[in-house]
Amino acid sequence: MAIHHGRGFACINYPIGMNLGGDPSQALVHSTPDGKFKVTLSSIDLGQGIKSVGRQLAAETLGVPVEDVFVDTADSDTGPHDMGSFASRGTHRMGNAIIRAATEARAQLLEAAAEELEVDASDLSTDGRGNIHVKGAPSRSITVEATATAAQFNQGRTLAGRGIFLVPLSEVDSDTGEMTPVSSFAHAALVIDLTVDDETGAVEVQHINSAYEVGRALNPRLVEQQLIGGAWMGVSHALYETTEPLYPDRSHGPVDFNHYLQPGPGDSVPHHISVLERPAPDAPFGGKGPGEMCANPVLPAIANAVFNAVGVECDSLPITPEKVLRGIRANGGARPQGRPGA
Amino acid sequence: MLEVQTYPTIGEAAGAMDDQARFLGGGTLIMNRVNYGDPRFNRIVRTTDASLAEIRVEGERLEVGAGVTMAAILASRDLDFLAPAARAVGGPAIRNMASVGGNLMAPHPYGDLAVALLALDAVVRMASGEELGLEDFLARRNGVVRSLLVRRPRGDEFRFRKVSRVKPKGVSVMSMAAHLTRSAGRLSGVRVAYGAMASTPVRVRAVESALEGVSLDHAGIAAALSAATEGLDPPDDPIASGWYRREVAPVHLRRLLLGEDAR
Amino acid sequence: MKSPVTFRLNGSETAVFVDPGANLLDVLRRGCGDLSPKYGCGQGGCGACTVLIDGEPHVSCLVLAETVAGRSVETTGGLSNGPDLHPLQRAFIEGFAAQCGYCTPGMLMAAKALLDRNPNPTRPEVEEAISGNLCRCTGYEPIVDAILEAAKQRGAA
Amino acid sequence: MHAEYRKDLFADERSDDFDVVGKPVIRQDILGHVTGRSKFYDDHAFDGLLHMRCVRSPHHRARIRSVDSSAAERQDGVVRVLGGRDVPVNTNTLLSLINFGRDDEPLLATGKVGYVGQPILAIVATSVRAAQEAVDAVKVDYEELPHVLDVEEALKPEAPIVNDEYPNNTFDYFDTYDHQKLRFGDVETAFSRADHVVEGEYQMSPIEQAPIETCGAIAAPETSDRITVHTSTQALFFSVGVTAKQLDISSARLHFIGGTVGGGFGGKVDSHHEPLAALACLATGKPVKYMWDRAEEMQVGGPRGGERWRIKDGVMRDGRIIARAFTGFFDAGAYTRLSSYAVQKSTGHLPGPYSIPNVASNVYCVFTNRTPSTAMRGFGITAVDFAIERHMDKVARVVGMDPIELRILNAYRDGDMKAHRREAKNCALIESCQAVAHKAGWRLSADAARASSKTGGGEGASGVIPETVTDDEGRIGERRRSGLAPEPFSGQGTRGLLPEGHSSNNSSAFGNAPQREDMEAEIERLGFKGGPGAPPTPRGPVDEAASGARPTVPGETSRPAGAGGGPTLPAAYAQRPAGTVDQSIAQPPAQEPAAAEVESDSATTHFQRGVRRPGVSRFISGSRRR
Repeated sequence: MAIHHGRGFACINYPIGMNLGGDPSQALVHSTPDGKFKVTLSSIDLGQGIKSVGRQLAAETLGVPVEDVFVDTADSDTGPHDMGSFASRGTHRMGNAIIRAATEARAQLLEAAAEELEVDASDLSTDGRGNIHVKGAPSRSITVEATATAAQFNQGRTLAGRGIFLVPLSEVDSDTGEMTPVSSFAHAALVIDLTVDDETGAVEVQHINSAYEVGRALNPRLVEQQLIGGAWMGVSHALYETTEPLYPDRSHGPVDFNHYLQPGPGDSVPHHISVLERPAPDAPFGGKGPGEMCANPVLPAIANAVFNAVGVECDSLPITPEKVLRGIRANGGARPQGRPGA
Repeated sequence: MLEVQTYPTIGEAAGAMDDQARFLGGGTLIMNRVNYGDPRFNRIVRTTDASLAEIRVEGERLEVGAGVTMAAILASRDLDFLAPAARAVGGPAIRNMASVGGNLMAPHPYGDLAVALLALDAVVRMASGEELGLEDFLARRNGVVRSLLVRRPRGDEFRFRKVSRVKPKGVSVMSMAAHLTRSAGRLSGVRVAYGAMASTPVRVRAVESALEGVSLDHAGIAAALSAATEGLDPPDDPIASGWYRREVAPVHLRRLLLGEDAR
Repeated sequence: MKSPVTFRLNGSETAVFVDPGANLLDVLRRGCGDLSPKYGCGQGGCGACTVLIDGEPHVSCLVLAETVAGRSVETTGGLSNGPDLHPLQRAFIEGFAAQCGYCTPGMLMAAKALLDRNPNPTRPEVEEAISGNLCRCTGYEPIVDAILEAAKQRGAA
Repeated sequence: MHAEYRKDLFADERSDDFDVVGKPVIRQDILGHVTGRSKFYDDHAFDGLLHMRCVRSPHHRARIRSVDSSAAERQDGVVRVLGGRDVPVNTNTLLSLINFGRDDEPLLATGKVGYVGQPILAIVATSVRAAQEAVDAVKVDYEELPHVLDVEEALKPEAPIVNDEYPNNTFDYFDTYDHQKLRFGDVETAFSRADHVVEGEYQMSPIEQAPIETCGAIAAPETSDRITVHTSTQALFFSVGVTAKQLDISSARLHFIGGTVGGGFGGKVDSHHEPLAALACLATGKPVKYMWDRAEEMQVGGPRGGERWRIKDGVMRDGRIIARAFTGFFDAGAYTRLSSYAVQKSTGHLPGPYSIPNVASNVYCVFTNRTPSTAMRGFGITAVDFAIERHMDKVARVVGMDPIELRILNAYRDGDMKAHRREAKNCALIESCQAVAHKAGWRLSADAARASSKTGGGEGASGVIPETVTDDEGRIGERRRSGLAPEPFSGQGTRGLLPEGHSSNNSSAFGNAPQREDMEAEIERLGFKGGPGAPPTPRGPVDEAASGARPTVPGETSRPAGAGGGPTLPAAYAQRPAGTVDQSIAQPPAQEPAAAEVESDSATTHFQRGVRRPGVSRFISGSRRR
């Protein structure tokens, strides 16, 4: 009996937004008479946090406190059209639409404030705490609340904005595959440390070290949620999950969570993350969606680490103990490859 | 439509059973089927008989009511030897519901506690008062169980191990229990049982006889390991294939017998 | 035929009529209007419907509703005291321990059962306590951290 | 556990001076989640709610001789039994909303079934149990038919026809080919010149998205002759559009509410629950819920499809990959759903984040008699990334190189020409590799540690579209007619040659996106600093500096005459720091043009996206495609 340590690497890039574009998102922003802003969308929050990120993007763009902004989604009577929450397009497409809607609303906010302060709107700035002031003269200021009230009741002006973001549709060439698939890529590189029990084929992931390049972490905690949870799902895909254990044979398909295997809380793996930020020119504040790509490098990195540990090629997912054990048997025993990068 | 019948005593409940009825214990097996509209039954029979939840000392034996839950076993000092098996069943919520009686009825790959009870030569006391060996009961699995009768093993004679891919709660790749009784320093009258290696928990007689009269070390158990799956045709399921179960059974049997670290 | 069942729900006396074979989850949600426990499988496999019965966690989808007669049922709907959040709720908020939020009510009840019995759990004890509760979003780590943090906060209070 | 933020990297391209962006703001929805008050679709109570269960096929493929639901209809609690003939527009394909592909999937099967679990009838009853008992009482007489479950079996000429709309068992691309092609350079010639050829096959498993909340919808009558639909959809307007189309109803009568969803992971895009629940609501005038149980979620819900990938690399002994060919098979199951799209998405992703001068791929969307597969986290990419990164390790072993250094050597850099004929920009693969190596204590050579995404790319051959060999293998129906299974890159089929050149379209999305002038962002407030990361001026011409150096003119790439002697090393490769550079790794010489040369303007005039049927959707698109 022996437990073998293995180390494996993989790196990936991930296309952000619907392939080939042609997927618009719209956003509407408007102010209440007391200077609170509503962002109205048709995005879906599946847990990835578009309500929260959208709120931050709107607040930053408007220049108002985040607690004065609320995102309302998704009601087809009030929210304008959006393609949906998939293809890592939520932050990128909807984020851009929100920025545009908030930019328009901000321009009106500053116009309204300019009228009250009797200055030119281009001389005004926001402090992010609910005030609008003359650049270089913070004492000449008016609150966002007073501005909104004046706009509504004195000036007869809306503080509202419309935003749409549409990446133009790319065609595909039938003979060469020429296309403009997407406009930006997120990146990841990952090192997995694991052990393999050469008597049972059982694989235990010990550590994940990762570097994820996300353009900009618009909310670092939400990014971490995705990266930690996504890497967990990557481990799950690599070692556990299948709806058809004997694929392409359809028998023995699981119908409950006892038979559809996923790692439990006792299988949690310490995950050490570095976040890199190279802002994408067309992304909101440069941020690329981290939610989909985070699982992808884990699958090959685990397979590569299993090979490193015992010399078994695991080219078919999931890497069950049975597949590892069969590989060890076929090789006449474990064949440790030695620690890479040492 | 479904009908629920509740009786004050286990005897009356047993009398109400037929092939269109299911006896509801902790609910973990039957309510699942109810929720999925299982057309094979249209009646649920249950009892409020408090004696089913009792754990009593009866001479040399402990009587464990069929309604005693896994959580109640874990809370009982008298049944501490069953704690590893009881803890192997489900998560905390399931253990608050799942009962001893239900575990005997649980289909593959469930029934980890029954594996332990089988190795401990437990006796099933039916609602009628009739007693029969657990092995005989598992072969037929009919009737309503009142309680289990089990003797406390001595010292470190009893071993239980569950092999699962998900931690800390997961379904069995296999579970194994061994009652390693000794005579003059050598194993004698050993009982070994497996779960998830057949359609029900089973005793492994080939292993038991190979352990007769040997010492509990690598050399002594070699023959037993060779016979680890003799007479068994382990099932395929989404957790593992029969091939895999057969291949790793000797490894886990050795780890169980010699007390090696679990993986 | 429906039958009446009386029990305490989050401390209040409650009476409902239940269908034969109805599970507690359906009765809480449809009969009592407490939508905090969630349906995830109806098989007892996900823990999204976890509630406490007499202080102990149960998967309510597998509880025959009439068996809670005279007992006390607690759900996440009753976890906070008005605007005053339970330490677990605060820890889940501050620890970013929820994403889609669907497993959260069940997870909180499993955690509450643990902390009520064991105010200073170890990490493995927390993992064990939530082992019947699946989360597909977080990878569990932030949830375990939040429960440990709540225990710490409660000890400090 | 908190991440480490490498603010030192790309600091010259980024301003971090914000009030809200980049801050760990508490989630807007979290209080609802921890109090159990967040309203998921099933958290809306209706008096008299009806429930729906489906009669489902027990066979992989069968003809339905007859359906007898008379006993079911008489059962207690049964309100309505719906079949395919009750659905105004029963057949649909999800991507008809973007005008891609033919309508091929019935909402409720009539006449035949193509997979185990396919719905035939939808029964509406006063309780789940009553609906389930009625399902059990329906008698369906099936004639079982031969079926096919393996993607490559399905491609055999004699394979049973899975999907009548696509009798070739593959999705039709451009009304021309039975697969999506990618051709960049000349892989065959490069293979013959490579020091090593490394091949591998990789198999992805079908995977369930497994959101804890199962898919579903509740449709209820609204006061103003409309229907309110509470839904778990991931794409609100896809679901609106599909419902409007299949029920032949104005979208003005549909009020869809969602947005708070208990996990999706791609499994809630298919939009089958909304039209069925809305149909039942229209038919009964009552609120109706259609919610999958967990068993349906796992075996009837579309999974991540099984994908099979083959990779063949031509590698020089120093680790430079000079050619890479892919053959990919997407297991679509019985109907298209989104697999046709995934094939094109994966094609645009090839050959992974590497600059390889010769790339070719044939990717098939294959129909088999299994549950139709659909989107999942990483859709179209996860499986091929698994294949590529497994393969990279094999290449590293063959050439005896550190796996990370091999990646850095071949990594794409700003300005490199990608196989889909657009320049790479905003690259960060090298830095990601370096960062994780540092973190994990994985030692890299000094050259690998010094490499940068920002330098060395796009120069010489690596910034140019190479002369490209094309072919017309795999025309639709060819396999059935010829009796031959596909054999990609066999050299058969009419071959053509496209000249070397520059990308015809290098504009970034930002540069020419059709946002109107009054809907522009204020770039200066978005946190970009100078350097290659800065976005171009809105609506202005593309800043060439922003997308890396322009490639040199094609004539500068020297082309050797003989096959034996290696060509002169292009300058760009010399600037790539990692590894020792072999002198024989550049562009292979072009092959003589074949007889039938493809017209030189084909790259711009032959663009199209698969099968087009303008106007099939009453909603959303129709006119989006030309």
